[in-house]
Amino acid sequence: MLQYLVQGILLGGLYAIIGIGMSLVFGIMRLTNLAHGDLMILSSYTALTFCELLGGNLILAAILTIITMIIVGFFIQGFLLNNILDKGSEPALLVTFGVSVFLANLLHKIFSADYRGLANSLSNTKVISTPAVSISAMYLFSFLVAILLITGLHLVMQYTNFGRSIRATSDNAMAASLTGVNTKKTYIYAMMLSMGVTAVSGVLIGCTYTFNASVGSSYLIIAFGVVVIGGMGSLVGTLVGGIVLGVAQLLGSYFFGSGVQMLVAYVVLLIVLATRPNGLFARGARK
Amino acid sequence: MSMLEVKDIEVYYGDFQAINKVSINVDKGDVVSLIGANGAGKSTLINAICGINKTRAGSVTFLGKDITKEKTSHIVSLGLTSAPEGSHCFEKMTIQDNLLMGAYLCKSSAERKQRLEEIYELFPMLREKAKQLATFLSGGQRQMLSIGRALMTQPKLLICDEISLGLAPVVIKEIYSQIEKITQKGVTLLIIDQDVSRSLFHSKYAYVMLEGKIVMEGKSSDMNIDEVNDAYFGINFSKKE
Amino acid sequence: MNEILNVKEIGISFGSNEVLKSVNFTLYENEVLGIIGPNGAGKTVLLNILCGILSPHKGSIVFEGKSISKQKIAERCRMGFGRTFQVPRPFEKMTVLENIMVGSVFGGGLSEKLAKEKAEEIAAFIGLEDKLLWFAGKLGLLERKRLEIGRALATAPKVLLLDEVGGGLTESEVGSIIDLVKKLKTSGLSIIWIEHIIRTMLEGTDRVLLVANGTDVICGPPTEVMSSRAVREVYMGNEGA
Amino acid sequence: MKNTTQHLSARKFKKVGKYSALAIILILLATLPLLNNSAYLVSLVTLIMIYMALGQMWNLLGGYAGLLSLGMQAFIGIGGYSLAVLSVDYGMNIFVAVLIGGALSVLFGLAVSPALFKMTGVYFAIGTWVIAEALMIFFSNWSVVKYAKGIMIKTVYHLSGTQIYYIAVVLGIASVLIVFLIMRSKTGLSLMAMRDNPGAAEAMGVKIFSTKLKCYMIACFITGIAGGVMYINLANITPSASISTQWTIAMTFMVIIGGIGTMEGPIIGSVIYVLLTQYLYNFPGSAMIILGAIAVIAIMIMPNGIMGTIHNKTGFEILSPRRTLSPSIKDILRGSASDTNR
Repeated sequence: MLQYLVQGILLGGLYAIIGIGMSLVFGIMRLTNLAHGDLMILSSYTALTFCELLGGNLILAAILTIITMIIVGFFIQGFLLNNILDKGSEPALLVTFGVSVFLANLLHKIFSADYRGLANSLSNTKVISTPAVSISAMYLFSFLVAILLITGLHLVMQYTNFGRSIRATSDNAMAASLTGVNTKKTYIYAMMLSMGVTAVSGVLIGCTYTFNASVGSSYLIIAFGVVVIGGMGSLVGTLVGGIVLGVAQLLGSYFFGSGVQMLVAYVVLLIVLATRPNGLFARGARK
Repeated sequence: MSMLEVKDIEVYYGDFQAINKVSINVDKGDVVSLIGANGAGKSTLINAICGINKTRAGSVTFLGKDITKEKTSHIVSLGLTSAPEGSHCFEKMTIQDNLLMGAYLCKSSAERKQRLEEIYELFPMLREKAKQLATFLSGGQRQMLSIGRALMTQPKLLICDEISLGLAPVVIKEIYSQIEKITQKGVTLLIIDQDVSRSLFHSKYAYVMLEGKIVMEGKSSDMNIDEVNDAYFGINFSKKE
Repeated sequence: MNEILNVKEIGISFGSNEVLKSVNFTLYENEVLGIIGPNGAGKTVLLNILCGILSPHKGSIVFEGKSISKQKIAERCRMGFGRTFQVPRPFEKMTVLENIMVGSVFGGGLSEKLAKEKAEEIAAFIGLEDKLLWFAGKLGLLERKRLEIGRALATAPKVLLLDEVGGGLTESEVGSIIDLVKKLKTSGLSIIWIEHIIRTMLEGTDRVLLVANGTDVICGPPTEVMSSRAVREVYMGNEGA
Repeated sequence: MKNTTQHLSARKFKKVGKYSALAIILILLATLPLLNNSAYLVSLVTLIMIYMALGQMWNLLGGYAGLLSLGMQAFIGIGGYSLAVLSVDYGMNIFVAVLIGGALSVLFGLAVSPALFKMTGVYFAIGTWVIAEALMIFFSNWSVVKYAKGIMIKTVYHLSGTQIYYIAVVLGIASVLIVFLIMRSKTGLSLMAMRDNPGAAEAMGVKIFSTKLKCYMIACFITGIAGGVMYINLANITPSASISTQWTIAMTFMVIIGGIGTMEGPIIGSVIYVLLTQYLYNFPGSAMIILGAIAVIAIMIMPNGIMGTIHNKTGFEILSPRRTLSPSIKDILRGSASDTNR
């Protein structure tokens, strides 16, 4: 039981990273990126490819993946979404859905349906190994990365000119443009940032679990769940959301068996969706 | 010297013409007021000047440059911005962050701080509430924040939209007293107000708008308040009485 | 005259912004009550409260002797509140006939057949009978405003709420809207009419209510209210009075 | 006067043309297996008909009621499994089993609706999807449906392609007819109003919530039945294939390409979708990539879809929900037109 609880909390960190990218995009342009899960798996595969090309240098591969995904973010926002956002939220949502279908199947075609993984030393190392609790170094590492990312992003958002411009644009785009912010460009930056974080989550997922082209959609649900539970657009909320989902999943596994662990997580998500659609921590939303 | 020259611009919402061949002129160092009832098209005109609304015809020239088709962010960098009515504050940001946003285009953090100090001197109330979220401000405080934020961009020409909207007379008086200080700093002002006599009193030149057109203009001191009333409402109602 | 609607101490705030503090007024049967007030005074908010889109934080609304504070939008419509929107909101991909039928079927509670006859009758009344089969999206502004009134009429209202039906129209078009409202009054409706075009208020209403600073300032016959000191103060500022 | 009568006769002519075209299509559909002995064509039209039913229902929700659902695959699964379990394990007649599948879909829809209808917009979309995924996991762990390994539906083996074809045609036409009848009813009037401007519709007395719920129930029922018919055709069901986002992708694609919020959209969309996937069958693995790309490009350049774009330009409709004028006002209008002409 303790084992499941601790592991659930640590898994929550990984889930939080998956959620951050989605939360950023939603926070600033009120758009749910339905391709988020597939973009994450795209980064897992990108890391895998770089890793193979570089003869197993995972750290360099991870850095190259982050750069690649930031460029991908630039193209997605600059050439697709910026042109459709003016036409309302529904067309943009459907575009991301189309991108999701496109990407998932493209990856399937290139890499086949075989499950792959990113070889690394951390996942086989145990940091704690007692009869009651045994913790993989990978889980702990992911959790630390999550804390670092959230803290870092929080500082950037609160205290830099760039962070302020993102918050301002998401608050009131017209007023932001009157202070000299180019809102379309800000959207591009936000998407690039989101994709950079997504690349990190893709690498971590690749190191923790095996993946194939079709698992993207289940990670989308996790990302969405994290964001909904934590409250759309809130960074700290994302960590809480991740932990709630992670713990729900692993306690589900403890009580009902591993086959239905996701079912429990989904039910928790549905309850939150139905009762607190603005997230558990939403301060009385306006409007 | 003419700072802003708007010539025959037309703005449409779909098929509906909101602005019909409007021309105005703002000279450097002046305070110009734009008067008109609700729905006359004042805000639409301002948004067209700032590049938020697209114009279908006509031209906008600022400091000799044609800015008709420019992006808002570029127009702001040239030194023209507007302080939108107070409901356009960044609700979820603190007062200080709201103001710092105004200095977005300023790259030096030391200078940002200095500008912030200047605004706090102008509106001491904002310093008191610096760490509070904008959403908790009252109407008058929002108006001051909006003006303060716009001043942070260090504009050469500042447009104040609906400056007295829904405010109590005492607050309006306070805002106008700050406006005078702003002009002393060399900022040219275009003020939009529904409060006719006050805007005439505080401005050098005035335009009256009705239904998307300029129906009257002239030196504020020469304008007769009854004539302005008639133009404002589009009837001869002073004579009817 | 019998009271049809009684509004007492209605107040509402958005965040810390108290838009309406305490508004009181009575509407009598078969009366046209005009509501004026500066931009941002909360006139449209008041209308939204009356038809159930917003719920007030305090105060009571009594309609035909019964409190209706708890009724939702659609229910109030069926009880007898018809309204128009400031910016017309036609169902663009439906024909004029169908637009009006939505009102007569759901608001008026008629069968399709009777609803169609009623819709045709109303179309003739508002002067759109030759455009019954046009898609509403193809209509011009004046026609949209007429359709807006037509749809509200189709819900068989006892109280009709008009939100700036004259805004954005030309002088002669405003005249035709005034005639239309006069025609409505003779058919026995009680009407609340928000408008900033003062002419419509003078010519088209029985009484005028001035709303400013979140309260009802003065209410009475139109010429009396228009020439009152209160109106001059609100619109022209203290110096003008 | 002349103009008006010409206009009217042209209208009448158009109407006659439209009805005869519809009649020809119906006769063709009824006699296709007799006229043409190509099993391929018959199976193609079978698929088109089933997909048409799915598309119509998705459009009823997403196009009219403002309920963008990404989880209708749950009902395909319920429909398919009702057929499989009831007919294979309990020896029930397959048609009864399919109908019960529709009924169970409605019950499931009702059961989740209190939670679901608290969500709006994208929350609703994802909420429906999560419910479908949860149902998929549940089925994969449920003994009654033989866990994840699925069921061979042996009870439908004896049906010939032609028989399945007729079942599908009945389903396809019924789904179009149902949507058509809804659109011509009071509910249709409120649905179109809600599609164009929900706020104004509510202010005119339309009960938004109950109308949405009504649509959702109808869509659950027909989608459940379509799921049953789909698995009469496929004859082998597993949780991951039946409750799969592939169905949602198909439904969304059809409606977006064909034209969201139009009755003809899903019809055109289903033809395009089936033909395209059949054609792309020759490029294994690439079909969905191309489909995804087409969808993205289509939304970028033509957000209203084929029918929506045509309709915006010309006002052309095949299945018109339009109300006609009553004869009395026609006379008056004709009278006034002739008056002015004189």
